[in-house]
Amino acid sequence: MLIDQEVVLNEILGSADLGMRKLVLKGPIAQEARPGQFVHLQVGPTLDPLLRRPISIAAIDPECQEITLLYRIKGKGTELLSKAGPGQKLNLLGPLGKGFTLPDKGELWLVAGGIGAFPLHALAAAAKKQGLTVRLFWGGENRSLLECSGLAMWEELGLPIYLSTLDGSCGKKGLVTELLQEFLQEYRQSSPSPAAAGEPVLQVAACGPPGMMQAVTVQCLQAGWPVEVSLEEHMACGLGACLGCVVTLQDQQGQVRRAKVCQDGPVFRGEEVVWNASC
Amino acid sequence: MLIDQEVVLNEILGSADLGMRKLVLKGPIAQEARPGQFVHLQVGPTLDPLLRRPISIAAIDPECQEITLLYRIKGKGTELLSKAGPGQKLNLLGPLGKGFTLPDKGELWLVAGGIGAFPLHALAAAAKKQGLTVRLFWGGENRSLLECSGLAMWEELGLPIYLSTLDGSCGKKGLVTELLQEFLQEYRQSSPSPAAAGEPVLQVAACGPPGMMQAVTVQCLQAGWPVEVSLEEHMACGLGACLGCVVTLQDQQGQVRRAKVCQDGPVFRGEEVVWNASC
Amino acid sequence: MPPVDFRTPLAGLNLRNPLITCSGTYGFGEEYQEYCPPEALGAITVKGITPEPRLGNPLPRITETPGGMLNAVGLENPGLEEFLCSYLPRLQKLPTAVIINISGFAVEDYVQMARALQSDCGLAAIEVNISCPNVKHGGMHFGTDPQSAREVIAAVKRETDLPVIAKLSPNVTDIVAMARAVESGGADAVSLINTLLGMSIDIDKRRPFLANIFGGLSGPAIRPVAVRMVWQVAQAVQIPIIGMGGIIEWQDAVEFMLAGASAVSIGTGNFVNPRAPLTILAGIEQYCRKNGLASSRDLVGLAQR
Amino acid sequence: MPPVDFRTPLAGLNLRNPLITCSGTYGFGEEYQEYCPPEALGAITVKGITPEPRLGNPLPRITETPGGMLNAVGLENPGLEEFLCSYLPRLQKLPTAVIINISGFAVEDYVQMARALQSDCGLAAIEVNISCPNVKHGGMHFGTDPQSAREVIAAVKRETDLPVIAKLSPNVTDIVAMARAVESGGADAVSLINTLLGMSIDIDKRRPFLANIFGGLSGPAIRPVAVRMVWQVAQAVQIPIIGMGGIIEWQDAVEFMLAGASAVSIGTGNFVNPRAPLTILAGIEQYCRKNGLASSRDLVGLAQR
Ligand SMILES: Cc1cc2nc3c(=O)[nH]c(=O)nc-3n(C[C@H](O)[C@H](O)[C@H](O)COP(=O)(O)OP(=O)(O)OC[C@H]3O[C@@H](n4cnc5c(N)ncnc54)[C@H](O)[C@@H]3O)c2cc1C
Ligand SMILES: Cc1cc2nc3c(=O)[nH]c(=O)nc-3n(C[C@H](O)[C@H](O)[C@H](O)COP(=O)(O)OP(=O)(O)OC[C@H]3O[C@@H](n4cnc5c(N)ncnc54)[C@H](O)[C@@H]3O)c2cc1C
Ligand SMILES: Cc1cc2nc3c(=O)[nH]c(=O)nc-3n(C[C@H](O)[C@H](O)[C@H](O)COP(=O)(O)O)c2cc1C
Ligand SMILES: Cc1cc2nc3c(=O)[nH]c(=O)nc-3n(C[C@H](O)[C@H](O)[C@H](O)COP(=O)(O)O)c2cc1C
Ligand code: FES
Ligand code: FES
Repeated sequence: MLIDQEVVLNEILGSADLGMRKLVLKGPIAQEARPGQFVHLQVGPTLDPLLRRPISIAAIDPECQEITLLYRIKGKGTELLSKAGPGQKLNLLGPLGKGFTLPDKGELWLVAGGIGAFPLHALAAAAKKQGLTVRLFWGGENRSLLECSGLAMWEELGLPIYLSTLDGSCGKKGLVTELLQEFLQEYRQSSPSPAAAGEPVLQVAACGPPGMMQAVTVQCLQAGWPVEVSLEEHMACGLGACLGCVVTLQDQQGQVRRAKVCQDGPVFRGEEVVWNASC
Repeated sequence: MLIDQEVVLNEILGSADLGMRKLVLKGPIAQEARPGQFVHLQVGPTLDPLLRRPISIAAIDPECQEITLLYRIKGKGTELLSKAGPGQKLNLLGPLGKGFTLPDKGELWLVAGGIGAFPLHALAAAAKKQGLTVRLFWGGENRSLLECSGLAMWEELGLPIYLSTLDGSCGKKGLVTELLQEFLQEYRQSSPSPAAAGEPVLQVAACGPPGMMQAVTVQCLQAGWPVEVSLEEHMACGLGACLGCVVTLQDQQGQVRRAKVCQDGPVFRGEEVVWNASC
Repeated sequence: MPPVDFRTPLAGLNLRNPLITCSGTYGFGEEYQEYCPPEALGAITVKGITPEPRLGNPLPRITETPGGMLNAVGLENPGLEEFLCSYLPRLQKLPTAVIINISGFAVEDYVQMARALQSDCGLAAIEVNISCPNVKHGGMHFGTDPQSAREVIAAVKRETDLPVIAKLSPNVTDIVAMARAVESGGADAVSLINTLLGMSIDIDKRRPFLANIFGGLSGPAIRPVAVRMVWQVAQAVQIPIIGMGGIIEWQDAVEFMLAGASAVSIGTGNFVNPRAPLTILAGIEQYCRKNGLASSRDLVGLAQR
Repeated sequence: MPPVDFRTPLAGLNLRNPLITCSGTYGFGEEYQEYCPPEALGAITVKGITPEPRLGNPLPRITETPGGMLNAVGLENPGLEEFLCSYLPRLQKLPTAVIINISGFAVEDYVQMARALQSDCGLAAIEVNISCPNVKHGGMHFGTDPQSAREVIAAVKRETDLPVIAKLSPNVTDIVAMARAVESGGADAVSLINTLLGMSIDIDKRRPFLANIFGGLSGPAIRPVAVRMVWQVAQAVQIPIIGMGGIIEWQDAVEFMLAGASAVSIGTGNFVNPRAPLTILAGIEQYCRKNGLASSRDLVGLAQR
């Protein structure tokens, strides 16, 4: 839908210097939104910036008619967005895109790189509600980045969280993919092989830098578990009309085609994505 | 100077529907400003609108370091300006231009058309301080326009105010120039002729629509009193560099030349202005 | 007060109203269904079609600029055959005029497509894009040389019985010469303007922002150039003008019509406000009312008089 | 850490730094004294001078557009003689390179002015404006026809021993051809770009906003076109480029230098922020530091490699 929704709060997340913000908006979009979808936001009243800004939906509360967006101030658009105070109306287009697929049973592992955790938060909440076993593997530069990216919100969900940081300031020192690898091996021993188990008992959803998502995809495919990734591209229309946000996909036959991140995504099956496509 | 000054208040003047605003700014410009000068305001943080907006200084309070601007919401620039709340900083360039000349004795008559009263208010206050006899002749469409354009502020100055409105809703029904004409004739009888009095005992300052200022100029010149007018033109630089705001002047010999409203004005001697210049 | 008459005769078509959507900004008519359905518009123009399917340019393809945006989509499209099989059937059902936009890299490309596009296939008109600046090779020169522009249009006219609209590039010294050329080539109307060729550089990566280096500049930033070209061309040719370039608000559309455009087309504006064309139509109605004009046709070229 | 080396050799001049002000936007060097004094700049360019004094166009002369502005000042200036008598003496005293910008409506105009402008008169260079689009008659065509552009530049070169900078119009199909033409005509440098020809209409008055109808579009709106032209020309000519067109922030200036501009010139940016050139210089210094570049010269054309 295209609608003005009221800002409930737009506050600093963690310490100010990292420029992370939590934005809660009230309105009917909360009824429709599904995990992995995003909204296309008009950040200001003038022609500068001209285009809308896509932001993932990090939490959905249909009862209170509230959606929560977590964002990092990157440039002038998000800078302007951070100035929007409670009571002010923002024009939203959404919810847009196809979200994550929510398995009806089994385990769901979430793998996040940095602020890639934002869209996964809504998925985690939904999966818990569904009674799935959910784990979060989350890697970042250091403790403060994770803390400022909503770690507290995750802890509220009360699910197992495994952290890694490059500087070891919290969790395991190193990459989140290393963390994931250990657990995948462990899991392989402890539980039925993908082959044995008819339908997959474990699914993975990842969001983060492209390189990280590619690595996670490879890991999961090797282990035999299905993986979904949430992609980012520069967007104009958000509706599949401008072809600005395409990603290159290939089918089993290696036949390549374009898909639109805004409309066909932002969530795709890891194996169909052609990472760093040359064309 | 070029400086960020804090908004003390930015409130509706009179009834909201006329879109008149009173903006008080705190800062050192109050020390330098003289009646008739203006400031060139950055109305927003982005590139839209791109250019600054010129607004006259309507009141100067060096003690409190405050200047007061009165403005009418005309388009997107002033619309955006009206959103600036107390505490917010606005970037100002000014005070700019040459103000009105303040006679050291005698009478000063102010003739205003509509919101042309804005710049005259600062002049009236200074002239009263100087001990001059000051009168205001103010014409507008109707009562509500005058009330919403700061009539109350004028009354605080406690000087004789003569109003005219097109619909007769307050003061004399008709044009302010008709009002002025009566007083000029009266004054002629009651007081020494301009010729007799060595230096002029009466000076006139006018601001309003060009046609009105032209008429006032003619009236005063016929009566033999010096008159100053405050002009408006679209401005880019405000400093005399872009030549966007020129006015055509002519000397006694009828020799025409251009002058810059921003730098050489906005106040000019009525007789030197070439009204509706063809070139 | 009677409703404002929006009917817009244009190049033999009878449009419901003067609002059109720009090629490449409104997809194939389905994408905006929820916000601004094709039925509400005078016409829609589909994404540029080429003889063969194209994957288009690598990413990034778009970036924002002050008051505008750059795009280098590179004519990604399903190709003519696929368009006719998979897209046209649904488009035919629309109660709105559908304009196909065709692009090519040789006169033969245009001719081949024109041959397959006739009035019986359910399309309203062919917009010939001789100006899409995004494709590195060719394309550009048709749009910048009057003689070849004339030839392409004439060749297309020979092959089809559909009205032919020539879409001109603003990246020329003399837009009037281009307009006269396509008029003499038989064009039934001109679309003004396509994007200005531009680029921007990512100062962190220290390389061009777009993978294609160059892109087409669109949006409000280019409106003064577009209005100027509509004004100049309106004085020079007899055929109607479809005005486009940075129309966001209804005031912008009125500006184009006062300059001489018989219809206006919304492009980047759709991205800013998916309902833009409807908002603009309502605004034009208000404006006509306020100014006592019975028809939006009365606006056309009014500022020229 | 040593300070960043800003020295900028250009067309035989040795500029203190790569910051210049655009003709017509910085007056005659006095207007901005309080905010951005000439002494702080690499060079200043004065308002366009013609052989005879000109009153310029009627009002309104300027209007705002999205991310830009239109101007139709019409070359108001005191004329060459008055400039030499009343303005030059003070300009000569400035410790900064002063570039005179000359405009004409016939080759003779340029020749006549060039003859009076020699290195002994205290000016640093002549910028030949063959492109000011504001003057209804003539002017335009020098800037849009390579052959006549070449002739004007060659004629000026013959008459003066001052470095000659050719200022090109962006209103052309092929900016590279224009740049090559003036290079072959002997130009020591090129300035890119002048304003794009545009217009806007006052929908309340239903007539063109500017008294001159057409005006020159400047400001951030045109930056993508300017950067593109600098990029193209940098690949085609040997002479240095002065980049201009919508530079407001230091990032914009860096963008031009990365594209291939040896120096940058600030125009409309002065109106937005009277201290813009100083702010930009500081920003460039930061950027060089951050990227470990010893000199601002190292930025030139970096994105081309
Ligand atoms: C589907 C999707 C979901 C997203 N979810 C989130 C989120 O939940 N939280 C969050 O902080 N960010 C999210 N982003 C990234 C966010 O859209 C950008 O950070 C934001 O648009 C930057 O705008 P800006 O004006 O501040 O930065 P600028 O760099 O000034 O933006 C300039 C232009 O580039 C575009 N742009 C810049 N970075 C990105 C990017 N990474 N992805 C897409 N476009 C970009 C902007 O939209 C704008 O058009 C998401 C992006 C996508 C595509
Ligand atoms: C010396 C001077 C003093 C002024 N003092 C006052 C004052 O005290 N109170 C007040 O309400 N207004 C004053 N004005 C007029 C005020 O500057 C304009 O109303 C304002 O710029 C309109 O901006 P906008 O974006 O709201 O309107 P828009 O019409 O959207 O503005 C578009 C462009 O036109 C320019 N413009 C529009 N109208 C005018 C105008 N009348 N004069 C100059 N430029 C204009 C704007 O600056 C802008 O560049 C003064 C103008 C001048 C030149
Ligand atoms: C993303 C995008 C894709 C475009 N694709 C095409 C195209 O395929 N064919 C064409 O003739 N014009 C194309 N254009 C140009 C537009 O149709 C239009 O002429 C131009 O954008 C100016 O209008 P605007 O400023 O309102 O967008 C495209 C423009 C954009 C922004
Ligand atoms: C008000 C104004 C006056 C100008 N006068 C001249 C001029 O006299 N001669 C000239 O060569 N260019 C003139 N220009 C063009 C500028 O020098 C510059 O090339 C152009 O504005 C692009 O730069 P900008 O976008 O930074 O302003 C003028 C521009 C403006 C805005
Ligand atoms: S943003 Fe336009 S197609 Fe995805
Ligand atoms: S506004 Fe630039 S000269 Fe007056």
